[in-house]
Amino acid sequence: MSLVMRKSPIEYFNAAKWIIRRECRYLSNLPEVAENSEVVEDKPPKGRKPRFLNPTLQYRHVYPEFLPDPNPKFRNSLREKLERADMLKRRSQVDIPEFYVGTILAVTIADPHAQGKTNKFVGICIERKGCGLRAEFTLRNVIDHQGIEVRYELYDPTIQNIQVLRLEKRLDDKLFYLRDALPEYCTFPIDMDPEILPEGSPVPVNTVQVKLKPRPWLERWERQELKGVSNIEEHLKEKDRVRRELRKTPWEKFDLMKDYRKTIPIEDQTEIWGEVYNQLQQMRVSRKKMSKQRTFTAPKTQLG
Amino acid sequence: MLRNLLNRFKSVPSCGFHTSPCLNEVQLLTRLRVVDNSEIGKRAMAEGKPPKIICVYNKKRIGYIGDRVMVAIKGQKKKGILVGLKQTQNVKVPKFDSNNVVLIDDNGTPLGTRIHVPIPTILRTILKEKTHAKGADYTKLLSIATRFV
Amino acid sequence: MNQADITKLVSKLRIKVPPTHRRLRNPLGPEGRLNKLRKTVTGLIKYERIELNYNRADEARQYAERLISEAISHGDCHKPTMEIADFWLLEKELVHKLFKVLVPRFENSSSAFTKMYKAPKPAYARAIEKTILELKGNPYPSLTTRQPNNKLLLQNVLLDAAKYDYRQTKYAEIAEKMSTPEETKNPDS
Amino acid sequence: MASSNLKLLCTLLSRIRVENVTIKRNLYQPPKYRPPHWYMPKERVLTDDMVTQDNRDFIDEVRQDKLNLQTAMESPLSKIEPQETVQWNPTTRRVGLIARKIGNYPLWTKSGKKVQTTLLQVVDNHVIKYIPPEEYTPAKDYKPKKVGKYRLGCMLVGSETIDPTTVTKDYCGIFSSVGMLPKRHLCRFHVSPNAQLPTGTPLFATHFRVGDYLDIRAKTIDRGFQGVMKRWGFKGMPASHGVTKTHRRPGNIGAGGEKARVWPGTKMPGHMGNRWRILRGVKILRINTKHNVLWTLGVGIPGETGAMCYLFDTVLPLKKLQTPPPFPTHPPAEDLPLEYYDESIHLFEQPSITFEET
Repeated sequence: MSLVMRKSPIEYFNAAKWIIRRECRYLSNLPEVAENSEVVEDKPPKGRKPRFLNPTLQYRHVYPEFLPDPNPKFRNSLREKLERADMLKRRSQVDIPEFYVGTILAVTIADPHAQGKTNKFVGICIERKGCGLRAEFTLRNVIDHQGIEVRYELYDPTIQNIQVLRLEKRLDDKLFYLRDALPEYCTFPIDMDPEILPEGSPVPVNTVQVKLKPRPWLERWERQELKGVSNIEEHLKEKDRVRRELRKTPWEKFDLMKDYRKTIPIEDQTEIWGEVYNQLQQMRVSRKKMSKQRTFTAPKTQLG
Repeated sequence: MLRNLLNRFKSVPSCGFHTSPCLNEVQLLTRLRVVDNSEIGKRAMAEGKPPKIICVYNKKRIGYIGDRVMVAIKGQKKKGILVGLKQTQNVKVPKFDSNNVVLIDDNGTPLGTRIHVPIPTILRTILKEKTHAKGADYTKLLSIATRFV
Repeated sequence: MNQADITKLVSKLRIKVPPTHRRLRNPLGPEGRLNKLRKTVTGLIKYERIELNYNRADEARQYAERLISEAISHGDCHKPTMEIADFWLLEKELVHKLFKVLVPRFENSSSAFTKMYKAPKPAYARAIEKTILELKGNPYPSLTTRQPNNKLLLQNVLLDAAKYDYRQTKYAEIAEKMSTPEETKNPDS
Repeated sequence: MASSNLKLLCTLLSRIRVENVTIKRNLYQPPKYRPPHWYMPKERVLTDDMVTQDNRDFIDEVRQDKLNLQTAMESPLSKIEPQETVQWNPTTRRVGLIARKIGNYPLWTKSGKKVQTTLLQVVDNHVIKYIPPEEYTPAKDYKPKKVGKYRLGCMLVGSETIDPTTVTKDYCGIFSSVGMLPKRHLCRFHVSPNAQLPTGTPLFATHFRVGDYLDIRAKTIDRGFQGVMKRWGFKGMPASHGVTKTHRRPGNIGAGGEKARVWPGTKMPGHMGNRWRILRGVKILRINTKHNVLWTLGVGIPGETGAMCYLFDTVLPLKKLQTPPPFPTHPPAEDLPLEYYDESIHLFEQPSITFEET
């Protein structure tokens, strides 16, 4: 499948490399079987109103930056509208693909420090934050045994290309614990090849649990209820466990207004998605067509 | 046991310490990692005695990327250039897991012949700006770099 | 600018929500604040009309609205919603009331589920602002007096006359407009 | 003898007249707030008038009709021949606009640099009245000049039409005397007599051009009563090392000896914000003609999102207008491009930036 994507014949060698690497892959690189846990979540339980089933609401996972900041101090309908229009304009120029925290990406930017050159960085997305044109994401990789993180702005016009190398999710929303994990969990080759998921399949969830290095840590991971860490208890002392118990806030999940102030209500969201849904859908379809064309035309150019 | 401890702690009101993350600033007496293959740097790192900063050559006395520093390494004074920081960086500037330094002499010539970790490309601009016609030429450092990110 | 939380979906409240919560000073901190509000929300669901201080009423009102809207949107077979109801309603028979009585009552309403009135203050006393908080559709008599027949009040009589004049001039203008194009048309034809 | 003397004394005393009585007063008199002479109180206590629903609808209908009339009204500028308008010269001062701050978002320059911008929306601005310099007496002038000495006239501009029933009759009178509906915000701008505009002229964001500089006057965010650390940026005192109960206090506020008092102007705790401040020399980067939105460089414009600000041509000598702007204002036009961009700004619909080798 990846062979079809080739552009130059030299890269046949790379493809062979990829196939070999596939056999002896790192633990973290193993894509898990697509879990159907999401499907269960989406199933409407009894008594749910049909407006919850609005399919456009699912776009909030794919394009979270289209939702504005819920803080009413910063909200203004006209500004949000203009901002969304600008975002769509930028999206029409560069393909910003669907990706999540845990997805492995390759970002190519025009390098202002070396004129006429581009700079490519491959890494796992450990964070997505900000909304509107300020949306940012952070990539992490270990190159030459040196952990490196780079923060990018999603709508920065110097970005030439964003390529998804492996589309998957992880168990947590933020993967900052990879900084304290063993380096093999976030080591990805720079010349990694894209893995293409079959059409229409759900985004797989990588259930790998990383191993942390012994303390000292950068943060108190034990207090954060992380699912993607396996050996956190090994490094804890009795003192830490006690402190963790003390710091727990079990009432917080019942604080209904706290949740409310952090989210955009359904009514507002349907309005927003109704505005951008058609254009986003069109862009998706045209991109798909383009990529299909490329797959057919690319080998011909090689021959000629 | 745990419950006893819990009860004991619960009676004491928690003290309001700040738990904000540290800034990871490079300042006086910060330990650095030498990333070139100079003899002195290799030996210092191998012995587990990484160099300490004894002076940062800028007005703020806090080292930022591309700044010149003086380090104490194996009982000697050497100059170096910061080529990677732990501190939170600007957009598109890489943040490293360690504070990296490349040792140079007074003319800006690196002591080693190879840098074995990636170097941020922003250094190309920063070092060019720092280099003056008659002063030290820091851009020699860029020529021994193996990889830019 | 922070990203909105996308893991949860909530319906919009029909009341005005201030940007930040009130602290409702309590030695136990946020936990104690919620415990305080739990009592008020339970009382509101139980008695359907209560009188209390303004700050606490306004805060409890938001939580009560959210509780009912969660109950309406998820129903009683949704486990997290059930847990939330269990937390907020201290008397467990009220959980049944929430799902069996209040949900059918408010399911098709398009306005807020609660109503808040200013209560009269005692004269010649330094008193905190008191309010009356009630669920809509409660069995008690209404707190506001019904609008009397005020058609014969002076302002209404005058306005009626003005309305008559205004309409007359408007009709006259329209009639004029209707007639003028015909006149202009006739010479053309 | 004694009685006659007494009588004389009485007559003398009765002749004494009291003149030139000087009453001792405090020498310092705080300046009285004198509102401008066109000012009228606006807020009104809203009462339930017990008007029937039928009549309420009637009032709404009349208001709607009036609003429709005003929106349909043609700009008085279109009647004036272009030859009649006076030429602009660098000493003239044009009218300003009332805008609403609607938020911030970044734009990128063509060199790939991110710049933060503030969005200002110009909502429904109309010229209400022009007071020529002969009649205009500014309120704040503590050395009143003779009437007629002023070089600049005063132009009243209003924004955002509101329901006339919600404001006082006096406030409505300012507008109804010139045949307009009342506006939520009313503001005066000093203008040169040749830049005057007829009443009812609508003002748009195209009054300014991209690349020009503005002065923006607005009220800063109201932060309430604040301590010295927040209000004046004092350092406070250490958290530990034996410091007790003085972590955020100002410390010493004066010396002893002859100066044994607190000097006027000492930085102390107090009310912070909610003051009129002018940010000068703000560049316009982008203009949207459909929604009348201006993108201005920087985030330093006073006030929070939704605050009103007054925009006018800058008075900074190096950033003043060099070429003639739309004068006296930009006339309403249909066939304007949707957006104007400054030449340094990268358009989102343009392809990504690449850095060519030089």
